[in-house]
Amino acid sequence: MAVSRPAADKTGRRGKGTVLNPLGLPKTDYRGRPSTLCKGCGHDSVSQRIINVTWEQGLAQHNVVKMSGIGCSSKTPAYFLQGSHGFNGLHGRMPALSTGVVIANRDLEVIGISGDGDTASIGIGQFKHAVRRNIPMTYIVENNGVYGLTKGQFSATADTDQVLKYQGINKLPPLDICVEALAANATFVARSFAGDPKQLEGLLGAAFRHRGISVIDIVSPCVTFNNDAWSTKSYAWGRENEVIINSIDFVPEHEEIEVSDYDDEIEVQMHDGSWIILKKVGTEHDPTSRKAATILLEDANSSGKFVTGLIYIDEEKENLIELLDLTEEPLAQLPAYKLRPSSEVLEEINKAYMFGS
Amino acid sequence: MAVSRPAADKTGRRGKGTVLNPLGLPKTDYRGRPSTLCKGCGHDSVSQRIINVTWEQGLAQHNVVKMSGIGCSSKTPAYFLQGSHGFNGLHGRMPALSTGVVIANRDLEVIGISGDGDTASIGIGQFKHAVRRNIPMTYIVENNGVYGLTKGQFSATADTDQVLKYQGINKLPPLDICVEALAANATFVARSFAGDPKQLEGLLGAAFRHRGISVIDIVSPCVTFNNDAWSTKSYAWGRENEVIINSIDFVPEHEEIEVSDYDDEIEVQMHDGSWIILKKVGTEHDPTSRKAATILLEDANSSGKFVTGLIYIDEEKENLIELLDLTEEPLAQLPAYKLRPSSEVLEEINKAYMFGS
Amino acid sequence: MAHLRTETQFTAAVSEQVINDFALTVATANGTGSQTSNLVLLRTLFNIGVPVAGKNLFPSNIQGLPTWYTIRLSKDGYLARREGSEILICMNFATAAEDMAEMEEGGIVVYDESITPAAIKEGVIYHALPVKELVKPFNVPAALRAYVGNMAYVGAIAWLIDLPLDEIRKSLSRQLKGKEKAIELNLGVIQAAFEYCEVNHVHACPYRVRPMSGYNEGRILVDGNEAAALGGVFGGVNLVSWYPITPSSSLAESLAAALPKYRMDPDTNKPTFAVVQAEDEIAAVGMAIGAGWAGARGMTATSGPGISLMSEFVGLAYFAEIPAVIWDIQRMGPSTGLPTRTSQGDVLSAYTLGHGDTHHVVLFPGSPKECFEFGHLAFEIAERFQIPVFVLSDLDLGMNLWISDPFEYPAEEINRGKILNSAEVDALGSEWGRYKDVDGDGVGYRTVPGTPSKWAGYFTRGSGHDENSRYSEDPQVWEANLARIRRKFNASRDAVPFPIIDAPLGADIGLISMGSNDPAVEEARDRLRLEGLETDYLRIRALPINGKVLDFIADHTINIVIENNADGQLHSILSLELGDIKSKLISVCRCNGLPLTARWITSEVAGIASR
Amino acid sequence: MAHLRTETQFTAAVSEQVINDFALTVATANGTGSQTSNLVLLRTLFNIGVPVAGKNLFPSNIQGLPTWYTIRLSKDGYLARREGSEILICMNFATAAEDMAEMEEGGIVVYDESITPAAIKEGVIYHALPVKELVKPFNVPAALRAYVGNMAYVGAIAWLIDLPLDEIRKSLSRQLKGKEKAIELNLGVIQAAFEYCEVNHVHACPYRVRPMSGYNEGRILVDGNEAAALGGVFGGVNLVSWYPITPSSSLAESLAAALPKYRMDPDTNKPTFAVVQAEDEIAAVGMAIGAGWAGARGMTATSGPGISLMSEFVGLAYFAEIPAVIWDIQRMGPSTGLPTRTSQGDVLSAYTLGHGDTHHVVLFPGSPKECFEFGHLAFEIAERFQIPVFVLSDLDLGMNLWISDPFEYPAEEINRGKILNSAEVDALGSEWGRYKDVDGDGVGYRTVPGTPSKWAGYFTRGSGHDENSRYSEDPQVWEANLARIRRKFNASRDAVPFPIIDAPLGADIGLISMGSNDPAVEEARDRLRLEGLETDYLRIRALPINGKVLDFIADHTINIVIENNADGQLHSILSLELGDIKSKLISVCRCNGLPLTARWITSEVAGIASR
Ligand SMILES: Cc1ncc(C[n+]2csc(CCOP(=O)(O)OP(=O)(O)O)c2C)c(N)n1
Ligand SMILES: Cc1ncc(C[n+]2csc(CCOP(=O)(O)OP(=O)(O)O)c2C)c(N)n1
Ligand code: SF4
Ligand code: SF4
Ligand SMILES: [Mg+2]
Ligand SMILES: [Mg+2]
Repeated sequence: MAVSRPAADKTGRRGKGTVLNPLGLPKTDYRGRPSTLCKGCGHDSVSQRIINVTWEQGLAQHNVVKMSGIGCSSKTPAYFLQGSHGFNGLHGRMPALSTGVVIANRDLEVIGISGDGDTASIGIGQFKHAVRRNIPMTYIVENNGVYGLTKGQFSATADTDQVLKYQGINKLPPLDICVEALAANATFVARSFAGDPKQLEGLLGAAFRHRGISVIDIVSPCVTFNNDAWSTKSYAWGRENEVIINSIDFVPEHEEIEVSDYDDEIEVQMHDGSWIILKKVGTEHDPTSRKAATILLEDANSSGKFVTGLIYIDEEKENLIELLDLTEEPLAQLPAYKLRPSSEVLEEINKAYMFGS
Repeated sequence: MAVSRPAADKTGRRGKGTVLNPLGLPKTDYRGRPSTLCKGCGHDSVSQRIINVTWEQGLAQHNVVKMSGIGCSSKTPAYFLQGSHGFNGLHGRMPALSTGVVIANRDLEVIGISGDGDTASIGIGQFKHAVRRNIPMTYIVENNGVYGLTKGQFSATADTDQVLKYQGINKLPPLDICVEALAANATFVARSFAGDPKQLEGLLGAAFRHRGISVIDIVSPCVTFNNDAWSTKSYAWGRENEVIINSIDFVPEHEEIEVSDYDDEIEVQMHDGSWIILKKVGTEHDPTSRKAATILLEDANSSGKFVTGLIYIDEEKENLIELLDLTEEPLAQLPAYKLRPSSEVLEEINKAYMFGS
Repeated sequence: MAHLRTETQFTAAVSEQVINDFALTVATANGTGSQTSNLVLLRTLFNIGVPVAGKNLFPSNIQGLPTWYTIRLSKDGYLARREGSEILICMNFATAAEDMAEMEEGGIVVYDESITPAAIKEGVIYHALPVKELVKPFNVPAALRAYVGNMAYVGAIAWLIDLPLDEIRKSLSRQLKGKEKAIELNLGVIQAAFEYCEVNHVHACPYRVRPMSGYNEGRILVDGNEAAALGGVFGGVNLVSWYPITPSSSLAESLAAALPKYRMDPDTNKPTFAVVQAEDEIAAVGMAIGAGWAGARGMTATSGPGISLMSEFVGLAYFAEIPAVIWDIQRMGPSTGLPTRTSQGDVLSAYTLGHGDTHHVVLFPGSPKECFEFGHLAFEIAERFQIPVFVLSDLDLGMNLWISDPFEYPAEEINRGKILNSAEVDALGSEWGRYKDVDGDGVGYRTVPGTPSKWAGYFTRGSGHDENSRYSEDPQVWEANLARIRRKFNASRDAVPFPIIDAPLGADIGLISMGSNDPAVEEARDRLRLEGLETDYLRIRALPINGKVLDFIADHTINIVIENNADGQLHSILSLELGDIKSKLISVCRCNGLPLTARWITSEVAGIASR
Repeated sequence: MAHLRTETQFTAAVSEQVINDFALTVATANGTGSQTSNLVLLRTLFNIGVPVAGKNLFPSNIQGLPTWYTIRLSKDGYLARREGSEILICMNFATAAEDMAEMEEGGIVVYDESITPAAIKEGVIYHALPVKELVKPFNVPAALRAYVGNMAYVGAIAWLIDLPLDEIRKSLSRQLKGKEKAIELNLGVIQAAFEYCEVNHVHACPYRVRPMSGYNEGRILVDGNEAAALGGVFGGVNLVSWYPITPSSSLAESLAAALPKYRMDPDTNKPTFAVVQAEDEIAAVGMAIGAGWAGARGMTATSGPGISLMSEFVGLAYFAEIPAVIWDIQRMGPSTGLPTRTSQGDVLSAYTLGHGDTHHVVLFPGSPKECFEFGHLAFEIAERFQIPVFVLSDLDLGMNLWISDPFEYPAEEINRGKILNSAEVDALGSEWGRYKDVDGDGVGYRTVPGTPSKWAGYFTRGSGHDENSRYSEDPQVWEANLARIRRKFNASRDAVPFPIIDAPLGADIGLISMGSNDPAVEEARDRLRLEGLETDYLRIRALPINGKVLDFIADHTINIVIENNADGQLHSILSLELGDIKSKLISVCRCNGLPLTARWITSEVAGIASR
């Protein structure tokens, strides 16, 4: 389709062969410090996807904040976008910190990185409430079904009857990040796979443009503790079983889109005016229908299917900042006179409480 | 139908006109201390239902524990079953305490009382994980959409755009207790209404017999802070809008049940051998189907319907105690020799670490 | 209004009268709306110039349990809690017998006719009040009857102590925000009760009110939580993230009410603030910290249980050096304790909150005026030192109406502390390090997200880090970092509110206290003086302490630390700061859920002095 | 095995040799399996009778970051951490330069051939080891190569210091649980490396190992977490509810491994225990408390951040009086701090955890033997006093292998404390009150759910309650309750483990310390003695303290409190207990993430003594 072109094309090639993005920056500028994760860790490939997409979209790093909890996954913000502020917070508490950040500065693009333990175990409460508040941010769960950093215990997303080397068998049913998000009235729910770069980049591109909270549950294998082929969180299993429901192309605001309605496609206009074009793959799924999304996940889980793609999207719901109707100027940048009423006002207040009033 | 008789019949009338239950006790024995709640509070009527059902079923009070968090709702365990142990714990933390209790003594019937704030706000994390572990207990949410005890703030189950006297408008979407329970793989999900005694008693009767965790979301109006007719948590609204999907009759273990298959009924055999008979009302709903339950709730919520009854039940899933395969004797009652290995064993252990070993 | 006796009658009676110096207690059940009646009484007294204090003793419950409201009138301006009351209004059947039993000779009891006094006490005067009958003629809807009925005792009291009805009307219309119908209705009942007494009872009450001038002039009547909220408004708060808990809820709710009035953006008329009810206290403080990190002013308000839940996050803010303001309106702990009783039991918890070696700045407002002052000052300290700052108030100061000096407009401009803008950080380039101690005060320069500079970004973490906020497990780096934070903490000693010292003629005995104990301590000192015992007084307004406190302690033979908790927590903290002269510290404390009384302090101190 | 030199060669060399008294450090990257090699070395040394201690300095990371493992050999049994090593094994390119730079004259460096020494130091001997070549012939799968490669340095060390290969084989097969193929493979590499050195390097290493008798005899080699877990097994633990966190995870995981071995019900062969990985620390401690309330023995294990999260629940257990055991394997705080570095920074937090006035019993094990002992004793104390009991270990004691006296079988029978059975509670009937102080020790009698009696039921709450556990806001009731709890706390003083006192000839200076500092303190005392400075020593094993501690302090001119944290927390707590003699307390502490060294303590103490 005319509008859909590989993102790379959007970037110009100026002399010396280094590709530069719309901001005229080479991709290397979007790197972070060297990763200290295990070689092959899924989380590193997710970081790479984030580098690619932010670079291609030409996001200004100083307007991006990287938030995270605690875990191997939560370490990764140190490994991408060196030019952005990062906050490696507390285990399971990234959502509350992020909420404060977006309220302080509504212009910031918040990328939250969490793990399955960080989100589904200790963090499920804050996760649900951040989703419910529709915090404008991208909430990424690097889901490997284990606690990597503490050496391989089961997380709440581990499959029933899964076996781990040092932990034995997990008898409990998993919590499904996408189901949880949808239950809490999420406005953007996607599932992806660290082993599927193209699709993940498409989803990230859309997520960064979404009006509210974008939840992306990414199966991101832990090569050290949970990558045996029979584990649903392994590379092998993912490659074998991934069922792609749609793939995303992204059309920036300024470009013309000739609205076509091939029935293998869905166009969704994002709040910033840009469009995403969903190419349906395999199953018939309408990601703008809550019910369809609910049923899709219920069926996938009961049949053990690993569906990836954009599961649900709602661009209509206002995000928290809109609900709070905050003034356009970021609160963190307000001049002093907007922070303190005049002495006359205080006089009035005193009068109201004063003897003889 | 033959098997279905009003519970009261099961109780004998012996002289002096006082009705006695199977244990030969009058209902007054199942009372608690006088309630200090506001007159008309929905929570008091829930307490009365619990008194009725436990009395009718002849539960031995010393085998029942009443667990709760903090809130008006969580105060109620003081107002029923005076003969049982009660534990008014911490705000939002009743599930963890209950988990410890059932592990300590698997013979106990645990009745957990919580509020919508206690469960959906501060307590959503522990709630989800208790459900996921299928703790054998009855988990009752007395849902009034507000914080009663702290004087009428919005809880996480308050409706979007709901107005409260001192709080203004709630812009956030509600969390649905039943949806949350189902998402976390609950094995018994029901919704009821404090203004509908008969149905609630049927559900309680079944819940007490359920193998794992029985979640009952009860709309229980707060007459002081949230009982205006337009509030979905008010008596008036409940009476107006309740859509009963089924009503429950309960057949004790020992009684014969002539398995009939009127298609307006569903019989479910409980783990203890007893049967519940579900009379379908209005809508066609199969509570043994997860998918049906999921869709039922999704439709109800999107159309603002207040459906009550048994939404989902699964008697097959093992509860936490079974998963842990604990010895039959309650751990709290084990004799000392089962708590401490012999000195010979310690000798062996020392040897293993000893110099020269 | 014809109901007031003429001046001549007054003067005639004056001899045996007790003027503006007594207490009255109203006993009701909660949830009956008696609070309106009580506040009308309090405000009326305040407005005619009588120094008054009202203490509300209410249950942790919504409806039907006993509540006592005690109003103390003191022409001399002693406004601490006081034991016993000369006048008792018995509206609650449940506690009537006990309440009446406590009356002493010369006392006066007004009781609802439906209650028959268990025992008639010698020398106590009893007046029955037919509340039901008095209300009937006004045929009010059933729902409002109890509420309106409470106006009856207002009328009876007016008759008893000579409260001018026109002043009552004023207070009433203020209380009912000018709703004329309601005002007339309530006033009608008041008047009916007044007339009923006039007609049916012999007036033999020696306790009288007289309009007076002086004390109340130029002063305001307000509760500490409202004052604190206004302090936040003038402190430039941007985010109030909170979770409901008694007795702190009214602080956040006052902010939610005041901010839209005073803090809309003059340009866009849109909020320059957000008030977010979080899902719990962990999230509440987390949001405030997130906002502080991103350059806005975030605060939360809570009480004991919330403080416990906030420990981990406060430790992060301490170690990652992020500003935040945390109000703790103390209630009785441990655990859930007594949610509606006051205490100063969180001093040590707040001072050392969080695992590992931590110590925080803690402020102790002693009046509504200081609640307002610390309400904005806390933000200045938090941003200057890049720390979480605790403000410890309590239920007594927070939820009761106090007569206070008026709020003072902040003397200093708002100062956001060491924040580099893009030009500044560009100029420094790679020179800049988030945690470098450039100025020797231990406080580094920070940047906030959104600063357009490729140098501005840095990585914040609660784990070990070097001057450039890079992760580090290096032992030297760790020690140097802790040493700098300690430097910063010491630098804060002289930047927090100094103690208030009153040491006119250098007595041997020094009293040390904090917060809401102030009026009780001052009154106690006067009583001690009458007994010939001079005392000096130092009121601690902040931790960590500085030289002023040490000097005071050194200058006195005995220093007595007076606080409202079980363990003498402030005493402990001072002991640790002191070293040698510690032996001169003696702890005097108690903990029963009530504000301290001057009588108790008097006897304690007298006891020690006479050793 | 032909590889061992003959005795004659030994004696010949002895003169210039240093026997069983040196340290060697192995520098590798983590995640390469070097731990196996290191443990094999340590156990081999232990088994030939050499007193050894291994300290693992590892990063908070899974793979690829620097790790140092230092083994100290001390024929005299000094097993505290020591600075510097005579022998350095350089297997990590990343740190080679730095590591080598730290070697002092006489030192020996063995390095992987792939690393070329940055600088050759005068007087230091360098031996290259072609690890890759040595491993090649065994053609191991790529995944295992690094792991097996680490065996090469075992061989080199064996050659250097005369480690008997047959002893190494023993340790190896123990380590590899008898997996013959693996054992042969690894041993092959060890042998190859040994032979390579024999052939290609001149042996000039003065540091030698000699089998010795004495110290290790009758002793065990084990880490504190494993010992603590076994203590729990013999303490009758029924529920272990935990949440993973370094360095406490191995305690819970050891329990999960040990309980099925030793605690199956002899009648049904089913578990008499449950191990539950909770969703977080709040739930973990909550489950343990729930179990304790219902009459079972519940425990949890965590570290700093978990302690912060547990505050509210611990306050509930304190005030509702519910037994629970909480292990805190301390790591470096504040906040996330340094997860893989040791500290004693949670002493004050644990002692006073929770808002309001709270104080808890805290135990400080000083060896694996005491970890085992306190592992069961903690339950006895918790149930006797119906309280949460903290056991504070730390990363050094918990995760490193220590030589320890063997575990002692509990002298006392298991005692469940004051629990009434149905007969007993029936006999008392309405007489019984949950919180009545019948015995004067402040400890009431409790019933557990499931007790078949209509009298047994009662209502537990964290809010104010009377002797019959009914809700009460009555001030007197509240005060009486707190007073009883205080009585209980004081009663516990003489029921907790007494301090270990060594005061042979009544020196002027007393040293006071706790926990894992013990070996360093003892070594320091010997060093001081050599310098002519006698010291007495008291090792605190529990809070609250009792008369024994007070007497010791009174008996000494100076008492020096030695602890591994930044604020001198134990010193602070003692100060508060002391009053007057406080001035005799001087704090000596540091906090850099490493176990204290005897040299440092020596210089500190010497400094103070010479004032
Ligand atoms: C309060 C608290 N509890 C426990 C820990 C220890 N901890 C660190 S990371 C982690 C789990 C990480 O698992 P996950 O979120 O799945 O991240 P992963 O390492 O698998 O990417 C835990 C329990 C902590 N840092 N803080
Ligand atoms: C940690 C903590 N935070 C806050 C509170 C104050 N508090 C008591 S009850 C309550 C909410 C109760 O609401 P809900 O659970 O809906 O019960 P309801 O009173 O409506 O029945 C709150 C916030 C508390 N007790 N503990
Ligand atoms: S442990 Fe697992 S999650 Fe952590 S870095 Fe290694 S592979 Fe990734
Ligand atoms: S406030 Fe509401 S919830 Fe609480 S007791 Fe009253 S009616 Fe019930
Ligand atoms: Mg994970
Ligand atoms: Mg509620």
